Amino acid sequence: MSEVNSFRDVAVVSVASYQTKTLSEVNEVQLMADLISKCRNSVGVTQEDIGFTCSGSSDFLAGQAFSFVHTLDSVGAFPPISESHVEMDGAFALYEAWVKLQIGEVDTALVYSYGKPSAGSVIDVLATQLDPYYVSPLWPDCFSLAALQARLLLDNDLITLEKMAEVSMRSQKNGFDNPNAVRSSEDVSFDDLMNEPVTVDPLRASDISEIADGGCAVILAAGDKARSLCERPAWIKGIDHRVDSHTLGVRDLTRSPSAFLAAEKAGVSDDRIDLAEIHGITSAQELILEKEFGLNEKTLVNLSGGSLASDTMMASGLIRISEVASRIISDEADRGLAHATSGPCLQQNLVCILEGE
Amino acid sequence: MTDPNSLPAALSEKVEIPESISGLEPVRSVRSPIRLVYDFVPSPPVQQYLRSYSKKKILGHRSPVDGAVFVPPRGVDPRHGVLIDESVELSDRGHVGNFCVTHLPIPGRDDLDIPYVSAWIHLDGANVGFLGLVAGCENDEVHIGMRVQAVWKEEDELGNTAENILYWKPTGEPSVPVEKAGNRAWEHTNE
Amino acid sequence: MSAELTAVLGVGQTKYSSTRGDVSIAGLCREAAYRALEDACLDWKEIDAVVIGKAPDFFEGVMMPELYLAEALGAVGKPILRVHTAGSVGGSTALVAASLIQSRVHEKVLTIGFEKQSESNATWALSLPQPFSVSINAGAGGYFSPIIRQYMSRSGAPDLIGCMVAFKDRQHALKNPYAHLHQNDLTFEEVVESPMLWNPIRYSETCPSSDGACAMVLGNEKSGDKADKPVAWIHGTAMRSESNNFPGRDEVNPLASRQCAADVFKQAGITNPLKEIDAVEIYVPFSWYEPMWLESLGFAEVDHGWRMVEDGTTSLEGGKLPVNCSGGVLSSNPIGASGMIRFAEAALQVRGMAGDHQVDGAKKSFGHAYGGGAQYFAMWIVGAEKP
Amino acid sequence: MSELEKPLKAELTVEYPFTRTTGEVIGAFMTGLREKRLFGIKRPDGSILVPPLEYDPVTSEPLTEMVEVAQSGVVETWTWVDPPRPQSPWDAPHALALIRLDGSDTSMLHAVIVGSPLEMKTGMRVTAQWKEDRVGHIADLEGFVQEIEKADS
Repeated sequence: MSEVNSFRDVAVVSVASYQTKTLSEVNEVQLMADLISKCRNSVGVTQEDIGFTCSGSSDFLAGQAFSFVHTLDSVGAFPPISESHVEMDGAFALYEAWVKLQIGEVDTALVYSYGKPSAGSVIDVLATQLDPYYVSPLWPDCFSLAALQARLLLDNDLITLEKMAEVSMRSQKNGFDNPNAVRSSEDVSFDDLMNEPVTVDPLRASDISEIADGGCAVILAAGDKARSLCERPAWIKGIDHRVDSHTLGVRDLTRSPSAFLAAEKAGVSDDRIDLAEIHGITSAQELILEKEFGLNEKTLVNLSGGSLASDTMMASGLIRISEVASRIISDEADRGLAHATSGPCLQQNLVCILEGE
Repeated sequence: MTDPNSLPAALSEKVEIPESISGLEPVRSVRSPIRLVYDFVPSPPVQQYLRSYSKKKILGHRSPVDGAVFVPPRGVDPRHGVLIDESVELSDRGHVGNFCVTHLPIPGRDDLDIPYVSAWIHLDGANVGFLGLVAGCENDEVHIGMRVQAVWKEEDELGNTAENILYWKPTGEPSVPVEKAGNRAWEHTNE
Repeated sequence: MSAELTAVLGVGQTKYSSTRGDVSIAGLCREAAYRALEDACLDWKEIDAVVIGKAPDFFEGVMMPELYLAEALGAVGKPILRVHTAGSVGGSTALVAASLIQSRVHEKVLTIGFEKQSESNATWALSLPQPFSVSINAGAGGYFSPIIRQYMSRSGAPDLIGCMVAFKDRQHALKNPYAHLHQNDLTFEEVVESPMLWNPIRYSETCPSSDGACAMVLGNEKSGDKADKPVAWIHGTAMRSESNNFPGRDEVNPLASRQCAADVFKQAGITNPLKEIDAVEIYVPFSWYEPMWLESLGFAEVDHGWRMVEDGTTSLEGGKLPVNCSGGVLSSNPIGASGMIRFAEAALQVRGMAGDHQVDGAKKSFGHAYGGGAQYFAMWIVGAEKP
Repeated sequence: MSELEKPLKAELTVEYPFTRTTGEVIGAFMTGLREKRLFGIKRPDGSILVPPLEYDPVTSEPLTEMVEVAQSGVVETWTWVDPPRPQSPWDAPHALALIRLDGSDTSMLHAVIVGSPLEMKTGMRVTAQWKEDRVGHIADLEGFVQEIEKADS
């Protein structure tokens, strides 16, 4: 997006999310029905009040073609709804909904996404995402690719194992107060983390995100509608996403140009950032992202524990947005950055800047 | 309209194949098999539904909104997006809401004689249909509204699966009128 | 605040065929993309964003292929979105691309739908057996045949209407060099005598399985005004979805279809579709869906759509409302692209660029796609003039 | 928990024997693998991309000039895969690395076949090791081995 200020004011007015190691009491449809109901009820709207609905999920993750068709049940799509679906993280569904609201014909949107990686081997599933001729047939897993990236950073003295451990510690301690954090600890120590054995060289277990099942629902509203639904809406001041080349050997893996560009276009540098929720699958990726976003010690990063604490493929990005939004809605913060990523080694990135009034 | 046989200008430059391989039979395709294994764990209401089959019972789910009964249970009412937790036991009799005569083999179902009839079975007490095989009569006797009942496997072969019902056979009862068969029944009761 | 006027600046397609054995997935997509760019007289640098659509990733076994395709489609450093709304995806993808311009977020967007079905077997991909359940549903034909039976019974349509549609669309395909099926010697008798697959659906009344890609370049009002070639102006866009298998659902004429059509015609200021629309591209994977959708969309009265087939109204040869002049889905079906082909063909008609299958003087045309269990709908109306 | 109460569970296997047509450029690289040769493709700035793409990975412009590159190069970064992934070409633990071949300006992903991670080092020189039976597939290349070991053998 070019001139941020010329856009219609759109805000997150309601969020609901849930993550757990293994979803067993309910299936994805029931989970989403529950989250979507909570999300709508908390601002007193029904599906008939919603102008546009957009969701994100993956057939490959679910092991079923057209899996999102079943999940439409959770919305209650009768009478029929104006609706679309992206085979992407829910953060990109939110982007599509934001675009729809910009046209000005509808004032509210429901966004949701979910994933149940516990049903299969997510790291094998993710290998099918890679170049189908040269890379996918070698079945590299996403953490191995992220390890290649981490070693480049370490070899070039751009990060240290100590810095990585600090990121892991931050995640585990911050996650302690978050019921959705699967891996968290009140009293984990720096030494514990430094002494952890290497699992995917040079990464230790805590440097790698904890894979979790879950989902997230968000309601967006424009202008006065947002003000009428929510005392303190979390206004989207800027939102942008960009993609880098897929070919790892071509990229400078110590950087994420698309993350930098998305943040710049979303207006990250216009004002201070109180808090940030960033989406990486390793501690090293969080360090790359902090640098690309220009964050400093004044910004509280991943108060939820972040995706290291609970990583739900297809929902982690939308959950980052909901975490920032809920802290603005509850007046704990004024301005925050939320980030979503997709593809190997931070290939595709979305940045959303949210602000309270 | 552009000519599909001439490449777009940008793609018309020929690829220079290195001399060392230019005279050889080129590789044109690669094989890359994919095998992914998932744990299929039915949701709790479906678990209950499948278990009830071993007792030759069919469970439905009743919507808290208007009492509509869904089979198999979906855990939610798809019209309203609300959770359902009330189970109801349904009859193993119903009618054919609609059907298809298929002349193609189905992967993994070598046991089916071709052509076979699959039908949307609307159980007595349910408000939507579910798919079942209709047999025990000539294919051309099957019609919308035909009354059918389940033919179950032998007691000692029963498991926790919908496959306990071998097929649905005609009961010989008078047919349900077409305008009240299948989904149309609901519109009717709501009039 | 109103939507930015949006135009189709360029269209590109590949020759649809059962196997495009000479190209990679990227190569297939690039062929369509370059044709669209060349038609729009633009290059990659001038494109702001890319929107890709395709049906299930299982078809090619590449999960979220937009990631691998980013650099093949000029998207590096730009936004790229990936849409999936079942069979309607090609249409929905075009609508998402249009929304990026209508919202003034971007000025020029490349959108592409593709499928390379020859890499695997579509029937397998669509009928993965589910544990614990009875495996008797033989794909899409098995699903739609009862609905067609219901239409036949309630409309009283003669049995051979489906064959007439199939024959007409295959004749239309002969005039479209991009169509997959070019059955020069096909006779109506052969259509009728072709084997029954899912009674009442004959083999000849089903769509082929194709490799192919279709791309469009969409632009804002300024770029539409500046274009050297004629453009197609968007007059209306609409998407609707509804749940499946609930009590009282009208499966023959789903409410989502009716509401979607009502919305798009209202936006375009059209009150009499039959009179005001000159060419129609609707998603007809099984021949009987032509009369069924004509009724649902409001081109025909309920239960009378088949008469338009019978009396030749929907034929390019002198019909009042030529339907699927391109040969339709019945003649070319790269699933992820099939919906976009309908939208692109509608645009070609009002640009006067449809070649031998051009409807003379077409000013307004209608593009349509549907998917799932007839649950997902995407529609647009395009015109030669600005709305 | 009694047998009756255990949740019902089944394995769902999604399995496809994909056959991918390659187009000319990828096909030529695969043909090269079959013939124990490695090819790249020239970008407009003269740099060489290995493995070759039909298009420039940044500008998307078509690339057409294929060139042969060396079979030895440098490990730019690596990790250790243990246990090996079930469907990968490797049965034993191995390194996965980005390798920049001599004459190439980009690196390619493949395995380095060594006995333990202690033998791996960023910057080490490696050379291609070929399979006996080659069909024109990325796995015709068994992987890379330390260059010095090859010289010894």
